[in-house]
Amino acid sequence: MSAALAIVALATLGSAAAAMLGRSLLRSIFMLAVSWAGVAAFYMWAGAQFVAFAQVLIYLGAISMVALFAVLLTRQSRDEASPPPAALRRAILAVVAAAGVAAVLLWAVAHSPLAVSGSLAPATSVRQLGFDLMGRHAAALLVVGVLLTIALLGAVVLAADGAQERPGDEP
Amino acid sequence: MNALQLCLAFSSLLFAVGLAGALARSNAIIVLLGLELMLNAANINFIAFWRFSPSSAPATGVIFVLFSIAVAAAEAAVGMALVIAIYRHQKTIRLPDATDLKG
Amino acid sequence: MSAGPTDAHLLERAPFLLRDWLTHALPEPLRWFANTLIAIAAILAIFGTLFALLTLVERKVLGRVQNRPGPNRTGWFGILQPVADGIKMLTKEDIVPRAADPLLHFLAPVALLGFSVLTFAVIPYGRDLVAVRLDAGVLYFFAAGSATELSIFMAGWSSNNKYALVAAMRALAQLISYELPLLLSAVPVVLAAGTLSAPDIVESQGGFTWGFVPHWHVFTPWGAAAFLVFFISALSESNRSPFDLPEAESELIAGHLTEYSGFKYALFFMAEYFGMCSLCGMAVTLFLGGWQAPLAALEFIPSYAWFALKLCALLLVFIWIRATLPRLRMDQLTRFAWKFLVPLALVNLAASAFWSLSFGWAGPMQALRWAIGIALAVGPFVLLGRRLGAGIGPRTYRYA
Amino acid sequence: MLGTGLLQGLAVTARNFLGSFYDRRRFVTTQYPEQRTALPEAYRNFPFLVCESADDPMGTLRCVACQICEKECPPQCIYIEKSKDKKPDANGKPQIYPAVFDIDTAVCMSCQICVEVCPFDAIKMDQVFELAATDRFGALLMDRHALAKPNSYFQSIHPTEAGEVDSRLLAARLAAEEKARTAAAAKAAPKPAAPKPPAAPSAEAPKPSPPLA
Repeated sequence: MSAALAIVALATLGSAAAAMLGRSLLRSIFMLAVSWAGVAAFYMWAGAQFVAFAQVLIYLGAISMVALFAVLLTRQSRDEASPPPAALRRAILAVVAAAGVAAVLLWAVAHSPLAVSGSLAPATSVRQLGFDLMGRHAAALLVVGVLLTIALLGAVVLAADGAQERPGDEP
Repeated sequence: MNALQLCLAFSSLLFAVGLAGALARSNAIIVLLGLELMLNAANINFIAFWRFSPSSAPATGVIFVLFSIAVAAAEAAVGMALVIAIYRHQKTIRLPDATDLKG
Repeated sequence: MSAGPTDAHLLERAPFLLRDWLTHALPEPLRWFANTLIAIAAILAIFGTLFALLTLVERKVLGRVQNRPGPNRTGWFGILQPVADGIKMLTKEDIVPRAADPLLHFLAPVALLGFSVLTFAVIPYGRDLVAVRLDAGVLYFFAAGSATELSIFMAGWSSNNKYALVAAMRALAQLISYELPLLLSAVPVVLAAGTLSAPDIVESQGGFTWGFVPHWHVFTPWGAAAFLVFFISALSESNRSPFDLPEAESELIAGHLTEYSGFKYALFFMAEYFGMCSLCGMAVTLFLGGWQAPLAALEFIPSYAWFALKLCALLLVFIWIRATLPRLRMDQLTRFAWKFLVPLALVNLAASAFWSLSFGWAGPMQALRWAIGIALAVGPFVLLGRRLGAGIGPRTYRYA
Repeated sequence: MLGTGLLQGLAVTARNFLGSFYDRRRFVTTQYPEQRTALPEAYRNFPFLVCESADDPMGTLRCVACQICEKECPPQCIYIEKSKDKKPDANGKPQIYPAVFDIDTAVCMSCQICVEVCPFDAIKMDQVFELAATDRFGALLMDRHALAKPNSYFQSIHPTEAGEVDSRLLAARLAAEEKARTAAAAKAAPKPAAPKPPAAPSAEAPKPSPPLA
């Protein structure tokens, strides 16, 4: 049980780290896709099948696609320019900060009295999930729907070409 | 260390990796994807707590993750649209270069 | 795989009997493992054979449509043509361009084939004949299907070839655009059946009205409209003509396959046909009653035969369409998805909600229900179709 | 309505699909190596040399090695060497004959100019198209033995043209014989009252007008 978790966690963390370190942007995105798939595998391990499928559908099917599209639309050169000293200093600072955060979090995790009940959560059926979404969480669902609609419209407005073709605007 | 703590450690490390990427890289797309990683780490926490400490509302953790994924999708869409808009004005997606408010 | 029906007659139980005869000697945990392996092997073998036959049938049908006989030299009526093609593919040199990304170049066909095979797991091939009985099977199907897009992009980008890259971008735009109507047209079925599990969706389509009209979803107004949207999106998702822009031979050589040769090319080909088969299988499951017989009197024929029959019929329609329609232009393709299919699917969602709500209507109300249902299905089609046709007409060329 | 055109198109393809099974006029494919369609009479590809009899092709070649075709050939695929001696032709007149007559079919462009310029109807276009060979150089270079084909073969592949040529040759031969006879008669008769034939009764071969001129 824990071994499976360890493998999944190592694969996820490894590919995430590789993605963050990589020079090639597109390779980074492919590594991130692996890492998201790893998170989906973690959900499967934890018995949340529905969430795992949703994770694959949205992260692998949509977000990585959008990211790839953004990369291709904003392509200047294959790799980033070599980091200037300022960037290197910032990277070191960032890693130190992240390590600090990780240390604090890990210390907290290790020293908190986490109440673990003996029984695992019962696997929720999709039907139950649907009733919950439409019942107790209907308002939240509505809000998320509105948020997604607005985000979609906003994205279209932002990404749409600002200089619309004016009449008589011959190239 | 029990299973819950393992899961939480996993999510903390993933969060740190995402944070390091978001802070260190200058490429706007990688920064956004680092943010996505951090969101994923949070989702892992939800699932871990849902899994190992059953509460009276059995599906709450799962539903929260679903909402979180939806928000992440919206964030990614808007973020990438912003990146493209910035690129159109500044011809670069390196964040240190995108310092002008007026494009 | 589950235990299998006990009260059905011999032919219906044949796959289970065969499986149990093969594994009955094994101890319990090993037996489960062996059963799973047998399910995987059976799926791979059956669909592998289907793929081989399909390549032949496709060429035969295309030939007949163009009034030629098609391949008929290797073996009786060309039956050995797939074997000859396979040998040719396997013995070709595998070329990797020097500037390519070798790892991703290798990984792309493998990942594509892997994800395409994964989608076969949840399709019910017959009564209780499903590899994995998942509670969220339909969602699983679409999740695994959507991951194939990434592989196609991987192939196009890692080749480091301009045609392949253009094809990859086209494939991305196309697959994202048609993923949406594909999902949205499956939602009404989920709404009507009240479940995301594929076998339960098939079960919900059992029974007959007046003894001869089966309760398949395609025989309801919203079902017909959703089936149309699903079918068109499936055509596009499997990169089939008239939506085969990513590998448009006339302009992009072979699209994302330009830099692939030999066995890797064969893998791509296989994955494409697997994707086609699994999408058709899902269409049969969602709309055409899965393994249900079309007439009560015909239920003596085993369920998996019905499924195979419907699957083959849909695949033939795919080929028929390929033989008929010319390729769309890229802007027409995306416009068709976003301005026609997506709104149609959304309206159709409302139509199916109405259909579910008006379930109890009887007598003259039943006629009203049908009238409103048909109006909700046909009306948007006509209106949207008129708007769609408005902009697509002949193009004026400024410099030509 | 949207889609009616698509349905029409589908109907057309379906009609073709079904039609190809019962309508032989629709289903026009010929299974080539086993079945062959008759070639159209005007079909031509590479030249051959006409001889009078299949038994002795080298002895009855019409070609007199005048080398006009060699000079006219645009891709220069013909190579001719004249013989040192003379052999009697079909009319019994001694003629030079080609000691070497090669055509490189890999170079020939099937323009038929050699046929048009030949004053002796000695070179004609063939219909053999299955010339594939594994040797690029030797196998496609045809010498006079390979090129010589009897007049009966010419009759069988281009009946109209061959009939025309034959009747012209026959008329020329008859005219020549007539001329010879009258010349002989004039010589035999002591009186020179008979009108003299306009052409000199020299030993020149009866020369037909060039074909297609």
